[in-house]
Formats: sequence, structure tokens, C-alpha cells
Amino acid sequence: MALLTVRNIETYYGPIMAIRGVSLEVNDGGIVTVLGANGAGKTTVLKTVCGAMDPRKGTVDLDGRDITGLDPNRVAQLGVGHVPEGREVFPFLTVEENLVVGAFSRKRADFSDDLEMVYGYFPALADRRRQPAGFLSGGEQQMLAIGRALMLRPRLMLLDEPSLGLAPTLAREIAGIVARLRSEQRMAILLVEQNARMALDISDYGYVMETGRIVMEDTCERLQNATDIQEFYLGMKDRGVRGRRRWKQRKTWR
Amino acid sequence: MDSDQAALFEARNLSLSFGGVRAVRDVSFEIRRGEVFSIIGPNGAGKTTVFNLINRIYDADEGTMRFNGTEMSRVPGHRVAELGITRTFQNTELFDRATVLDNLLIGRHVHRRTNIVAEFLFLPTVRRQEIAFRSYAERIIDLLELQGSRDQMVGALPYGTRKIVEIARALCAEPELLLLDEPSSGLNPEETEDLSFWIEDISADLGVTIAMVEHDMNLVTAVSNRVMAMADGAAITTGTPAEVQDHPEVLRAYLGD
Amino acid sequence: MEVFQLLLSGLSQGCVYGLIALGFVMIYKATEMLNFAQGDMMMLGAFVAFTFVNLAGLPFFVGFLITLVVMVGFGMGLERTVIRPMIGEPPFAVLMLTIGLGFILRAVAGAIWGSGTRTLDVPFAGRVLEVGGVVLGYENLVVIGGTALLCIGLWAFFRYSRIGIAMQAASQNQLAAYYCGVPVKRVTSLVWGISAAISAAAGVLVAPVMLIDPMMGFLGIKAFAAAIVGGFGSLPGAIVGGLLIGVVEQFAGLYLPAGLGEVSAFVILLVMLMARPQGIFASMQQKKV
Amino acid sequence: MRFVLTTHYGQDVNLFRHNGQRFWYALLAVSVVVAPLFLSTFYVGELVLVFIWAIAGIGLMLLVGYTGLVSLGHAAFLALGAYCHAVLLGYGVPFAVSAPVAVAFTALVGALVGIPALRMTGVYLAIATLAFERIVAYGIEHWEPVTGGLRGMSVPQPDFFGVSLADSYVLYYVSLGVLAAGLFAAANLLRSPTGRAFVAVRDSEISAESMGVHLARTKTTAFAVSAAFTGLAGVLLAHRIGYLAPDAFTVQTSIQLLLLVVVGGLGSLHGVVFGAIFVGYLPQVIALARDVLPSAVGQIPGLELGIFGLILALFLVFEPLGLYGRWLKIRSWLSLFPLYRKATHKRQKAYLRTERVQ
Repeated sequence: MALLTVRNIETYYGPIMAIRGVSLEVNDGGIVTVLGANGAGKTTVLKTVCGAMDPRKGTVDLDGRDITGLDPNRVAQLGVGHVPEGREVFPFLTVEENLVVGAFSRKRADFSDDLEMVYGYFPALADRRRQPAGFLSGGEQQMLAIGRALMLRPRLMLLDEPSLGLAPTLAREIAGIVARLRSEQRMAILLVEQNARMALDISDYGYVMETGRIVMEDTCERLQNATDIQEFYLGMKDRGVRGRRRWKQRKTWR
Repeated sequence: MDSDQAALFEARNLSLSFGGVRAVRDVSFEIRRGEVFSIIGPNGAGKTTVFNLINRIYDADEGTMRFNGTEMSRVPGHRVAELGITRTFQNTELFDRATVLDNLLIGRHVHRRTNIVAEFLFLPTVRRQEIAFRSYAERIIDLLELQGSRDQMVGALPYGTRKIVEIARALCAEPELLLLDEPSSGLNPEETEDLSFWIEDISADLGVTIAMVEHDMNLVTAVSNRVMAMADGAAITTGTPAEVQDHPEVLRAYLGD
Repeated sequence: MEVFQLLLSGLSQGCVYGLIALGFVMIYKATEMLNFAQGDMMMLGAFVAFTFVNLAGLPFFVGFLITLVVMVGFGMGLERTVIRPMIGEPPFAVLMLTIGLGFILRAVAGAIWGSGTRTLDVPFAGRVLEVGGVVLGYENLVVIGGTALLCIGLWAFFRYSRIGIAMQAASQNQLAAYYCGVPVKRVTSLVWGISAAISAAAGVLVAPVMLIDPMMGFLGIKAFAAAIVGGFGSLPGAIVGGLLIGVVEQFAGLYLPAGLGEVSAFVILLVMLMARPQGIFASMQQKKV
Repeated sequence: MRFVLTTHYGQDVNLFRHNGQRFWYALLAVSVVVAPLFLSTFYVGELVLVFIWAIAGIGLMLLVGYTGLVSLGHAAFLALGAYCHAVLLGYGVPFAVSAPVAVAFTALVGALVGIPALRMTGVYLAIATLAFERIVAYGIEHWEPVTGGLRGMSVPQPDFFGVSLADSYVLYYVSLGVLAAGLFAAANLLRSPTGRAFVAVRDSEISAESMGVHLARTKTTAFAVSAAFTGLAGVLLAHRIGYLAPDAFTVQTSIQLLLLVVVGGLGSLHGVVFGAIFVGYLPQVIALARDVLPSAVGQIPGLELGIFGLILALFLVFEPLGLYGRWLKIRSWLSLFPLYRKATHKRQKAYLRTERVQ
């Protein structure tokens, strides 16, 4: 049975419908990616899953339990770690304090092992554990955000654009760690990415979103070979530069 | 476009640091009259910061900017629109509690010729000005097909429409140079294609020079005359879209392989 | 000698401003909300202590502790009922709401305890200590000492306790704190509770120096000035700003024309806002585009 | 619902969109003009107070509701207008000179207060205006030779084209005229570039500036205009109360003015009038209630202000759009009757995030 089941959710920003009937599944131990352009609603899906936004329709189930509309801290306690877009570390807290906050929902357990585990994945953080997170570089902040989510010992990790703003080598490093996390920590991952190439490389299954809808889903191998995906998301489209065919009066039935 | 055409805007050796991080390093470029000039690069490469420098939201630590031959590195922010440069913002910065029409009319603000006393009394000059503003705004509404949302509150519009309203507002000031900050973000491929037509119309019908920061390489290739690629705050190369896309450093920094 | 005397009473008065300002700053840091009723919470705290100590006849320290507990409950209840629905409303609306709350608290206090002035029985009232010609009132010393203790306590709380760190996390990025499993709503309630307790402590400390009455909450306005002068959002800034204003007031009161001491806090505030709007300990900057 | 066929842009610029509106406003105008004929002096006096509140409210509404700048010190402008006018009258300056001078003086002070606003965000500004109010109050209390200090001063009541402003009926028509002119002027301003610049500054400073709006000038203008309206209300208030003392202009007065704009409905001139009626009559209602209530409750000190605070809090929590907003909802409910959906005004989960950056 799927670990996470999202059924037909509709979420609004005020009066604006940001996602319109999205359904998806993440299996235990699987990596599932959601692709799409900026503003297609990918982040909104993650926010709805983790409870930061309430869907007006539809349900979110975690391991058979309905978690729709729970507060995000409750969802986190149930084992969903969230690495938000733009990293969102606590800038005035030190690296270690950031990680301690990450373990907040776990009852007074000894988390020094977990700290060591995080520092093992990200040795760069160990060197800077006493520094305020605001002074870290973008890549280090991304590592810290992932590490902070790991402190929850999550069963499902929501990863929002982990490669955003990172140099390509760093992005590849992060991708490698994500792949390792799945096998070593046996957690499922729901990955939202613009860097489709990287996402498709490490994921099992992919969904493609456009303006709040899922327009395509398939295994990643098949997605990688689909012409639409190649054109729009992998930048392989062979398009004429200028002088495309067009009518002066464009279509107006929108 | 031939390469010796006059530059409308010229930036020389712009640099800017935020608390030790060099967001923009020694960037020089020019925007030629009538062209569509795109800046590409990974997130955090400093593209939007360049716009914020042109727009005078930030003071450059070093470097100069000339627009139409006028030195503008120290011009106050509100004068930039008067000079003839208006812009849109990455996540749209509209006046949410006003109608689309009012937003466009604020775009006309630089053309205001009345004083507050006349406005209190709503003298005939003010009335004539309002009607003139309105008819110009209607021209832009027609151009960008915003008739349907004219009287709606901007805050309640869908994201795609908001992006277009922001372009319309910037156009209402009759700029010579229009800066578009990621105009296609949040638009679906179809809307992005429409956007590319509109950019062409704005360029052709209104004769406005356009500079844009953009991620969507299809859009960039479709509409740009010249492209500048940036990474880590520095300009890597400038050239035609095809040249830039094939530049080895760009491939490495941006496309990733 | 006179200068020392003034300095000391200025410092003790300044501690009171600083203590109320600490309450403001805590709430502001944790929730970005401004509680204009902070001064009135101090007033309420003083009256509650008065009830337990004078009316119920409990020993001072027992009464004081009960007061703190009651005020924590009051602060949390206030947050739960009135403030929470306002999350997401513009700051102006919250400001107005707390102004309204201040009026309500004053009316309620007037209804319960009457509008007359009261004196809290404290064990250290009226005694003095003379050191080298300077007369030190015990109540002044207690204010200064109490403030110092409270500051150290708060500092340790924020530095070492898990909930204190989580509070800072919630103040820096609410949504990310949620993602880490921090129950932000409960934490916010707690912030209001602690803030109410701090102002109650301020009320008890100030009670021997000035009388208790429903209008004493107006001190809160000067505490606000102190918080801004110190640099809003900075806990040490709140204390430094309070001390500065307290001392200047005392000196202005003596050496400048009548009544100028009263407004000197506001003059300092305006000068500060013109010259260095971010305050002594700057902690805020502009919004990024 | 009414649909209007617009055939010329000029029509959209007009204050009234169709004859129906014109009819109702005309009816309202006629009724306030003839009202004094049927009312006793006391009620006319109360109505004068409502008009004065409304004039001051226009000022604060332009500032708070349209420009998004909060002032907790508007009582100071009311006081400055009143005292300046009264002092000038005392020196024998004719009304026709002293009133405009008082208004201009208040506007000037307002512009000066607006200067710190250029560098401050909302909350700082609120505190700064509060500090300004305290300083003005201090000045009035201590500049005895001119203001009479705490004792106060009486307001000379000059003849005004042969009639005295001390007469409630005369003051009624003068205030009504001023209010009508003020509403007209404010509405004009709001449909002109300056008014739109106010709104632009309120909604997004950064993009207002990039559209060529001079932030500094716009904010100082907003402050000056706001202070001028409030100062004008002060001039009329001086005549209404006849005797000026510092306790007529306190922080509470400022708060009452804010109550007026919040309860009326931020961002609407209609709201000013609704709010003024509310603030003008609430003390009467409370006074009546005191007589009815058992004395233990009725005699609570600070009861009136406590009720003010309570109403303020209730409005902010339950009806942030104010009375005018409530009226609009009722109207849209009526016109859409079977189709109205409650979800239209639903609130969402919201999260705070600090805007502090390192």
C-alpha cells in the first residue's frame, strides 16, 4: 500500500485556485518527483500535503490515516520531514541549534546520534556547527535544511527544489545524497524540481504539472524518453529562432 | 540588428556586495535601441540584482550606468520612470486593493501635469487629463487583451493575469525601456507562448526596447536579439541566443552538463 | 552626590521601562505583533499581587509567585481567545486591537479594584541603605536587582532550553518551525504568557516606587519608546533603551523647566527615529524584493 | 444589480455613476438641510459634533485608509487647529483670516511630522506620532501666556456675516457646508493622480517608486492634507465647545478618531460618515445605558473607554471591513440573494515570517 496518497485536492490562495484536482501516490521507500514550470503549483502540492495549506476539496492520507487539514507540526510528528523551497533555515540560530529544533517533535530522546548522522552526510556542517545559519553559503544552507528535516527521522521527506540556486556541481552532490538517503535511511521522498534532468535521474516515478493540474505521469525512464518532456523540460526542443509562423490576430478564445 | 547601433542603456563595471557576498561583480553590458535583450543564468546569479541596480533600488558599489546618454547611477529611484525605464517584478508587486484600471492609471503617474489644488477642485484640466490617461490605458488594455478584467480588484485575479497586468502597468508610463523580471514564471506553456507574441507586439507596435531576465530558454530564444549569460554575479558572455547557448562556459554553468 | 542619587533613581525607573519593554520585545520577536496593552498588563499584574498580598494576606513571595502563575495563564488565555484569530491580519489591525484591549483592561481593573490608588505591602519598603553619603532605597535596589536576575534568566532560557530555542526559531520563520514539528500555536501562547509574567514582575517591582492605580499602564507608552530607542526586536536593546530614558528623565526633571522630564522620553524617541531609526542595537532591515 | 452603459470615459470619472445614486444623495442632502427645523438645540449641537468628527475623520481616513500610514497622534492636529484659530481670534484677527491660517499652520506641522515617516514603517510611525502628540500636549499645557495652560482659554465668538457662530443653528450649517465641501474635495483627490499615488504607496512602496511616484513627497502630502482636514475640524470644534482646555485633546481623542475610521470601514469615504455617527453618538448611548444599569456597573470608572475598546476589538476580530463593509455585504447578499455563497469571505491559514534579514 502507498505510504502517501493524495486524492483529488484543490487548494486556493485566497480566491485563486492554485491546484485543481491533483492526485498522486508515494510508495514506501520510493522517490517520486513532480516536475513543472515555475508557478505550476508544485510547491502548493507539498504545502497541502504537509498541512501548511488546507485543501478546499480532496484528502491526504499518510499510511492509511487521514491527515487532511492537520496543522503542519502534527504532520511533522507523524514522520513527514519538509525541506522547503528557498531553504528557510533559522538565520539567527547556530547550525547546531537549527538541528536541535529539527528534533523538537521527538520526545526527549537522545539525539546526539542523529547529530552525528547528519554531520556524517554533510561534513561541511560539522565544521560550522557554532556559526549562525544566516552566514552559511547557499549550498550549506541547503544541506542544513535537509539535515534539519533528517533530525525528525522522517518516513517521508518532502523536498522542494533542493537544487535551486546551487552551482551544478553542488546540485549533483545534493542529488547523490538524496539517492543515498533513500537506500540508507529507507525513507520515501517526494521531490519537486525544476532541474528535470536531475530529478528524473534519481526518481522512480514522475508527475508533470501545468497550471495546477497533473498532465502526465509515468515511470521516470519512460518520461525521459517522452518527446514533450524532452521539449519543454529538458530543453532539447529544436525550434526555429525567429520568423515563426503566426497570425497577427492570435487566438482570443482563452 | 547591426552591431554598431546606438546603445539606449549602457552599464559599465557594475559591482555590488551584500554583507561580504558579491552579488554582482564587474558587469558591463549595453542594451540597444529597439532590441529584446535577455539575461539568463542560474538562480542567485545576480540577474534580478542587476535590474534592481538599473531601477535604483540598490546603489551600486562601483560602476556607472547611462541611459539615453544621461548618467543615472545616482538618480533617485522615482526619477527612473520619468527617464523612461519601467519594470515588472519577479513575484508581481501590484496594488492589490485597487482595480486593474486604477493600477494602469498609476502607470500614467509620470505624465501627471496637474497640481493638488486643481485636483481638490477637479478642475477641467484634471478632468481632461483623467480622460486622456484613461484612453491611453485603454490602448494598453486592448493591446494586452485585459478588457475582461478591467474593473476587477487585482488581488483577486489569477496569477497569469496579474503578470500581464503588471506588464500593462509598466507600459502605461510609455517607457523607452521595459524591464521584465521573469515574465514567464507561473505561466503555463500556452500562456508563455502568448507572452512571446505580446513581447513581439510591444517591441514592434509600441517601439519599446525590452530587457528581460528569464529562465525559459524557449522564450528567450524565440524573442531575444541578444542574450547575456550570468553566473555567480559575473557576466559570462553576451551574444545571439544561439551563440550563448553553445558557449562552453554557459553549458557548464547553466545547463549543467 | 546628587548626581549619583539621580543616576540611581533613574536606573531603577529605567529598569521598569526596560522590563515592560522586554515584554513587548518578546511578543514582537516571536509573532511580529505589537502589544500596546503591555503597560496595562503590568497594571493588572500589580493589582493581582495586591489582591493576594494585601487582601488575602499571603506572604509576599508566595503572593508574588501566585501572581506570576495567574498572569501566565492570563497571557495565554488572551492569546488563545483574542490574538490568534488576528494572525495574518495587517499589523495595524493588531495594534488597534491591543489598544482596545488596554482600554478594556483599565475598565475591568477599575470595576474590580476601584479607581483609587493602592499601596502594595512589600517587605523591603521604606528601608534605606546609606553608602558614602548616597541614600539607596531598598525598593530601588530591588528593582535593579530583580531586573538583572530576570534578564539573566531570560538569556539562559533562550540560550539553553529547547523550548527557548524553538521560540526563537518560530520567531525567525514560523512556517519552517512548523515543518520541524514545533507546535507554533502553543509556543506563541507561551510567549504571551511569559510576556504577561514579565510585565507582572515589573508591576510588582514598581509598586513600592509608585502607587498602583488603573491608569499606571500609561507607563507602557514610555516603555514603547524605550524599546524603539534600544532597537526593536533586541532584548538587550530594550533594557538599554529603558535605562537611557529613565536616567534622562530624572536629570531633565531636575535641571530643565517643569514638566520637561515628562516628555523627555518622547523627545529622545523622536530624535532617535530621525537620526538612527533602527535604534541602538539594530536588528531589522528592509524587506527584500 | 444595475448595469450602466458607458459611452464616454468622462462618465467613469464622474462621482455619481447613475441617476439612482444622484437621487439618493440629493434626498440625503435635503434631509440634513431641513433637519434643524425639527430638532431641539441640543440635538443640533450633537449633530454638529458628528459633522466635526466626520471632517477630522476624512483627514485620518486619507492617511490611514488610503495611504496606509498610521497616526496615533491626530488629536494633536485637532488641538493645533483649534488653539491656533482661537489664539488668532483673541488677537483680533478676523475669522476669514484666522481659520485659513490655522488650517495652513496645521498642514505645515503635518508635513513636518510626515518627514520622519519617510524612513519609518507603520508601527514606528504610529509611536512617533504618539510621541508628537505628547509633546504638543506638553506645549499647550506649559505655554500659559498664549494657551492658558491647564486652565484653558475661552474662544472668542466673532460675528460671521452678521450672525454668531455661538449659535448652534449657524454652526450647524457652517459645519455641514464644510463637511460637504470636504467630502467633495477628498473624493476629487481620490479620483486624481495624487489619490492614486496614495493607494500605490499603501499597497507597494517599491513598485510605487518604480512607477515614478515620489515616495517622500507623497507621504508628506498625505500627512499635510490629513492634518489640514483635522485642523479644520479643530477650528469648528473650538466654536462648538467654546472653551479650550488640554483635556479636550488627549490620546483618547486620537484613539476615538482611529475607532472612527476602523468602525466606519478603512478605505472608504462612506465609512467616515458611518464612523462619525457611531463615534458621535456612542457616548450618548453609553450615558443612557448608565442610567438604566445598576449603579455598581454604571459607575465603573473608565467604563466609556472600556466599551470603546471592546467595540474596537470586536470590529477588528469579526468585521475588519467596518460598518461600510458590512453594508456592502448586506447589499450584495440582497442583490444576489439565492446565489450568495458564504465562502466568498472565508479566511485562510496564515503564517508569519520575519522580514528581518541579516
